[in-house]
Amino acid sequence: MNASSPLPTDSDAFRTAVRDFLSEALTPELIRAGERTTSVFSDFEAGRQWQSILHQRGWGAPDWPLEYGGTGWDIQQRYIFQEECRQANAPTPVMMGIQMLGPMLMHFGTPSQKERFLPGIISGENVWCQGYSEPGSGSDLASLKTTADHDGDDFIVNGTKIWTSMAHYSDWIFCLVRTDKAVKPQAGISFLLVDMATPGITVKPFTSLDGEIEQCQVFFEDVRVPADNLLGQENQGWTVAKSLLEFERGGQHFTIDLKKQLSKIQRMMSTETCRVSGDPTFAYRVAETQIDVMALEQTELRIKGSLTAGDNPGALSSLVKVSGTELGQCCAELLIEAAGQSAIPWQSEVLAPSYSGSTAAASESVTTMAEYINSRATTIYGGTAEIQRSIIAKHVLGL
Amino acid sequence: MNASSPLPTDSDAFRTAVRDFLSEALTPELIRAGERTTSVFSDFEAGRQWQSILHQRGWGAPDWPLEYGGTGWDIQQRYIFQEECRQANAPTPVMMGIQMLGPMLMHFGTPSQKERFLPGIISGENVWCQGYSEPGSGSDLASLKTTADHDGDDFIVNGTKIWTSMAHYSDWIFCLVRTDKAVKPQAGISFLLVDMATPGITVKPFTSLDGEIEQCQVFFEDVRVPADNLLGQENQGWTVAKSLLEFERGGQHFTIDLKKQLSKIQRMMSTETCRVSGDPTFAYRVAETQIDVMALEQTELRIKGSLTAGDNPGALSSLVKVSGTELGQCCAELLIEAAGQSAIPWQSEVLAPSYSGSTAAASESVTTMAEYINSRATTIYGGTAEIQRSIIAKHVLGL
Amino acid sequence: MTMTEEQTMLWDTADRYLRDHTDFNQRRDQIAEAIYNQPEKWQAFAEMGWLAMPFPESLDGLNFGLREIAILAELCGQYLVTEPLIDALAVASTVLIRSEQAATLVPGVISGDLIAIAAIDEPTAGSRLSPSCTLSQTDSGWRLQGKKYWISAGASATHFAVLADSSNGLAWVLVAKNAAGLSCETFPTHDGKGGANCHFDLPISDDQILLMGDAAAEALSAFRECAMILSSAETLGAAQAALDTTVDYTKQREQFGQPLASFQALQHRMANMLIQTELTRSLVYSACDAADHDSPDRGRFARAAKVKSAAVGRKVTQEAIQLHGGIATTDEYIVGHFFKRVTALETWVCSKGEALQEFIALDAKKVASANSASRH
Amino acid sequence: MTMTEEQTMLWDTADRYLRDHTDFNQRRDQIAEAIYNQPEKWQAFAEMGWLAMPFPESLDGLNFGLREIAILAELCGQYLVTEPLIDALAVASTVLIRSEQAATLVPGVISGDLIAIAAIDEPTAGSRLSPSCTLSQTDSGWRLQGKKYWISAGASATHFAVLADSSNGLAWVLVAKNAAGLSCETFPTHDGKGGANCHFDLPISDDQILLMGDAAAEALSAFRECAMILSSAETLGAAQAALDTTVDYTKQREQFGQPLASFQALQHRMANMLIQTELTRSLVYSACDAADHDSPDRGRFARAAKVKSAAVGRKVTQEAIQLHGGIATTDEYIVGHFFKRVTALETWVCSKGEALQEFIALDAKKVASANSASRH
Repeated sequence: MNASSPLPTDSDAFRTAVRDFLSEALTPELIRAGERTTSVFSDFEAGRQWQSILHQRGWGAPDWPLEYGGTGWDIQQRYIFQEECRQANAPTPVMMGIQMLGPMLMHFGTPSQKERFLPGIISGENVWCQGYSEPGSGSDLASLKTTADHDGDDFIVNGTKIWTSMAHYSDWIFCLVRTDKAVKPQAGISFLLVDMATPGITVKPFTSLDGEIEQCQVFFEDVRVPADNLLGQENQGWTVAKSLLEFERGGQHFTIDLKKQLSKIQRMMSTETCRVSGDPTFAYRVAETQIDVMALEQTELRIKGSLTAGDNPGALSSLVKVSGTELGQCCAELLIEAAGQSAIPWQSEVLAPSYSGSTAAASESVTTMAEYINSRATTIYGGTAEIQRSIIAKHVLGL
Repeated sequence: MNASSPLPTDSDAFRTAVRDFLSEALTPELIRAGERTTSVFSDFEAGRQWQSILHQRGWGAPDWPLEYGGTGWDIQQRYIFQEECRQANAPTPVMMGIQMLGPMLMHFGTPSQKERFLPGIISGENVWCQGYSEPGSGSDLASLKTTADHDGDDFIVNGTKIWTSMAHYSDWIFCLVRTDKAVKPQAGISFLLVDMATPGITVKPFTSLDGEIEQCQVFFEDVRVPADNLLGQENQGWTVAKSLLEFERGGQHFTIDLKKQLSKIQRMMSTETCRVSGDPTFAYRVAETQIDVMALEQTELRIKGSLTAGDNPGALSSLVKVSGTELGQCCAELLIEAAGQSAIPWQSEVLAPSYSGSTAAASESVTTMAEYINSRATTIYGGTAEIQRSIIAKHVLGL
Repeated sequence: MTMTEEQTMLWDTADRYLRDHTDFNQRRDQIAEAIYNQPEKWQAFAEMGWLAMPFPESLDGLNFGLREIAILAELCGQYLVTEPLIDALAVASTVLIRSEQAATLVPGVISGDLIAIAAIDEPTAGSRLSPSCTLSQTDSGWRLQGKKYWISAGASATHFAVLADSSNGLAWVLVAKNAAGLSCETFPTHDGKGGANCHFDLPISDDQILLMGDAAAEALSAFRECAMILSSAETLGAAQAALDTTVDYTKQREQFGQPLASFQALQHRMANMLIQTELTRSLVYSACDAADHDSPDRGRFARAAKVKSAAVGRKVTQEAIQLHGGIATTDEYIVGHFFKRVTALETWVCSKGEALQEFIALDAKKVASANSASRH
Repeated sequence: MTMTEEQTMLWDTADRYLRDHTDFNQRRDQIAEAIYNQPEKWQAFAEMGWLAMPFPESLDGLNFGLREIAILAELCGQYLVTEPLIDALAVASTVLIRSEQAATLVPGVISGDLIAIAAIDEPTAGSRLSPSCTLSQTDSGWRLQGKKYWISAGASATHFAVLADSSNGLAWVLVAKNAAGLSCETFPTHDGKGGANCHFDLPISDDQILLMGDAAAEALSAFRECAMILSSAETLGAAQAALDTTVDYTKQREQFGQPLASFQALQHRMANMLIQTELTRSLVYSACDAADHDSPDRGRFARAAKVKSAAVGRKVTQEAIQLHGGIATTDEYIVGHFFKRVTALETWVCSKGEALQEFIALDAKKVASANSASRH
């Protein structure tokens, strides 16, 4: 991993173009949806609307290849685009289809599967959720029990999936199911695409710790799925999913959000009413976090560099996910301390993009408590911090 | 563990008496030996001399019962005694005989063993070392391989012990040996007392990281040990040793030294030439460490309270050892930062109690680097921090 | 050094009552309906004498120390009590008790009818120690003007004890929640206590002025110390409960064919949680004792307990969530609620950062006085 | 974004040379004999061009950037080089090069004959930034008076570059180690570099005065930045080597019937060591690039690298010892020596605390200028 890491060189013209587009396209309500985002996802409807606007502009999936509707931007441009969207407080749509399923469809899908599913994903018309975890299978994913049995040209699916983000809004679910119980766990898993409208599917939403609903449990009772909806070979689902997990980990730019949070902390520190404004240790902790974020940013750039060079960034992705999420938690802690008592009100209604009234919490702290609470989940979902560390131990250190 | 913890109530008269004795008995050379102590042990000869002085005063082993030469002091008084000794910079003798072997001899020894060994221990005439660890058996002590085979009325010992502190100065060694290879590891171990002058024993001292010699490897080649020197029943050595480990952990007052280190740090912080004197974060880190030391001190008092009440403090001892050693490392870090560049000289000769010349290091930092280096060993010897945490997990949390 | 018999009895009784009268799902429902203080529970607290604990016998109190009140606070943490117990007792035992109106007010506190909650935080540039809320003399008498925000348990208050600035220095003013001229917005909070934001602009009669000047400042200092200790005790109870929940869960939950509790990395982390929780316990109890014995170190101990408990409460409840995994991120599972309560306690009345700064100041004083003593 | 071909070649050559010419036991013996700079090694460094790297071609230098010199520094950390490589290059490339005497002095540096080491620390109330050591004008010319202590690698110096205070502001003065009027005590150090304490009281000729006033201050600033980056790079190399050693050891060493490397708690700690080492690597290389490209952020990056590497170097080498156990506490085993070297690097020229304070100051400036820019 001895790669040198030049500093980012901004492409100013590109940035200006993006910025101009954003200032035209973003309505006040969309911006409020972006501002009042307390987790990975913004308000669902605002997110869907924004995805449709992006798609119309041709920017629906900048990471995709041109042939499937991508933008043809280089890595640097995609980074700038993401950065500008966050800076402008654009809402974040539900991205499982674009970020996760899309690349796998392109790689493993049949021509007709690609034709059938990719357009709906990029346009935002079809929202997808991910059905991996089960109540008994969290970190130990390979032990999953949901079955898909052959019945003529169909599969019959029975079982349940949990921690299925946004399932209650989703049109489709991509899931891992067991198609062979006789072989060892990973070898008997297949990858299925299932229409959420199929009879036999029920969705039970969970209220999260912050009071909002994002996670669901999905129940399958004799759900009939056409064999055409199998992605990849039967019993090869683990291979498909593994490449997805790799992609999920490699594709994240944590430092865009981290730098935004740090700016907010610095802004708050410099206001007179802030409880921590006179506390030198707070300033030092912010500085140490800043330095850690700089280190992560340079590491992201190193990885991007090796992607450009065609190398496999490998388990550096696990490193970025662990550091990125833990630094996010660190920023959330600094924010909650800066907000102090002013963050205690819990008013769900003010998170709606349509809400423009006053808030019981201080205006800069409306989302602080929910963000702090939700930050704890970031080291759990998408492969826990423990799993990431085990991956590093095994694949990088060879332990 | 819901015990209430009153603050210590000093017995002023007792303290004064101890203080008076110390100011009379401690020579400048003994005090220098105390001041220039960089690990658990002071200069060996100074320590032996001090033990002899204490013994003459009747204070050779305050923790022992009266009948064996103890002082009859209560726990509070023993704490004060220890505190005053440290404050006055009395040297620390080699204490394995008094702190570890003594109590076990009292508990498991035959009358003739007690009569034969205890007087030499308390007077400091016979210095003992501990032979537990072996090159292949560190944390996994029960896997030890040194054998003791019957030969008439004797045992013949073969094998090697490692990390044997002060073996090169010791007259005797108490060790764990394997007397039965057929049973499961812990069941075939016996506890032997061995005269270091016996033919077949060789001692190879190690230079420690700080350049001093304290640790040794001891080799046994057909070493003949009378069966009379067996402590406890044959093959019951593990039981004897276990109670020893318990005793070692329960008997420590870490906060006496920790408070002394903190005072030194605060003294250094308030001098103009100190690199960290103007750094508010350093002051905060010192304060947080102080608070942790207060918490540990109150925990030590809770344990002392439950000892007085006759309860078994159990695994709280592991807690104290983990916290005490890790806080000691924390203080050593603060000291090394306060000393800054002034601690880099490495002059072994200045550590001798007879040395009264100038030093290349700043006078207050002469021992700082060695103390910092040696602090790293405190979470390794006597049961690593990992072993202590596993004990807590198993015996307190029932995991 | 174990608990006294009286303390053990108090613990056992309170533990039994709270266990029998706590239902996690019911608690969630109540909070959803904005019920933060159940009248029958509060009445039971009164009947068991909990609301009488800090007061002298002359006022029909039980004359208990902080060590005993801290037992209740610890159990409040363990059982996630939303009733304003520590909130009301902290104010009553330090502010109301010092006022000339004590004989009139305390009986109401003991009976459960008077729930006075401290209103100290402000949205403007004033601080909790030097308020911008003013009590001023007008031609027609006193007038209280200003804002007090983010009052934890404010939704359960019958009255507010308002910290204001006056020409005589600090003042504590008692205002009924339904008083004309007080506009009070209540809101839910993530810890289930329910809060309030208040705008005051109303006339104040002499008997509403509890304390003024030095006496008010002294009461503020006592109130803060009491709040630091009680918040530490409640944090301790919540941390211990979060640890216990985690230990139970990891023993049952299997992954990779074995219980989570058998994974060494998790074992060591739970060992750390225990170590830190026990160290905190020692400091919290000692802080109570120091206050009850009026030790010269009482201020240092209160702040040490606050600093340590805030750090440990945060860390332990965060770890509890992490070691549980997904289930802990839902509102339907208890462990995250310990985390949310501990988070609220972190900033209640005095933050960890403030306590640490005050600890350093007190320590410098102590070192200075020790030095000057040794020079004589 | 991988290393350039030239950089890879440099790395490989240096790596091969150091591997072939490093023997851990020999190193210990030499240190015991107070040999910190082996003449034949130093000569080899010179012949390989390492001592010529930072200088312009006009002075027969190789005109390399910090990124290349950092490769050597990293390898010095990995191979525990005691020769004064980074010490000499840092001074020569920032102080000597700026002086009018550069053309005379640099050839000596390149040939290996002149080893000038910075003397900046003082035992008295002066600081490294505002010395109490004075260069004053007397009737008979200049005179240097004062003490410089704890000079790392001072034992290997042929000359000292002394930072002094003069009536014209700061001054850098070059003094031969054997000069009359310089009393120099050398001593061993735990990291094997060998140090010196110096008392100066001697006349100084004009050609010994390298820089004065603003130019001297500018050189000090450049020297410090260079030292921060090179100490970070060497720390990185030592941390990586300590990690590698630990991984190898835990794979071989068995306890409880299985390799240490199979214990999950230890695996996760080694994963943390890797994560932190890689994050540090990114910052160190970026700090080099920022300096080599004269980026406006170069000062911030240098301090960030110093802060991060000091924290990570300490933590990683401490963990390396802990995960080894007893064997790591002996001087006969290599891993503790990485720890000792990293400890010495922590305070060399600029401590972590100082770097952090300076980072905050630079950051405040950056925020202020960004704000003022956005107002226009």
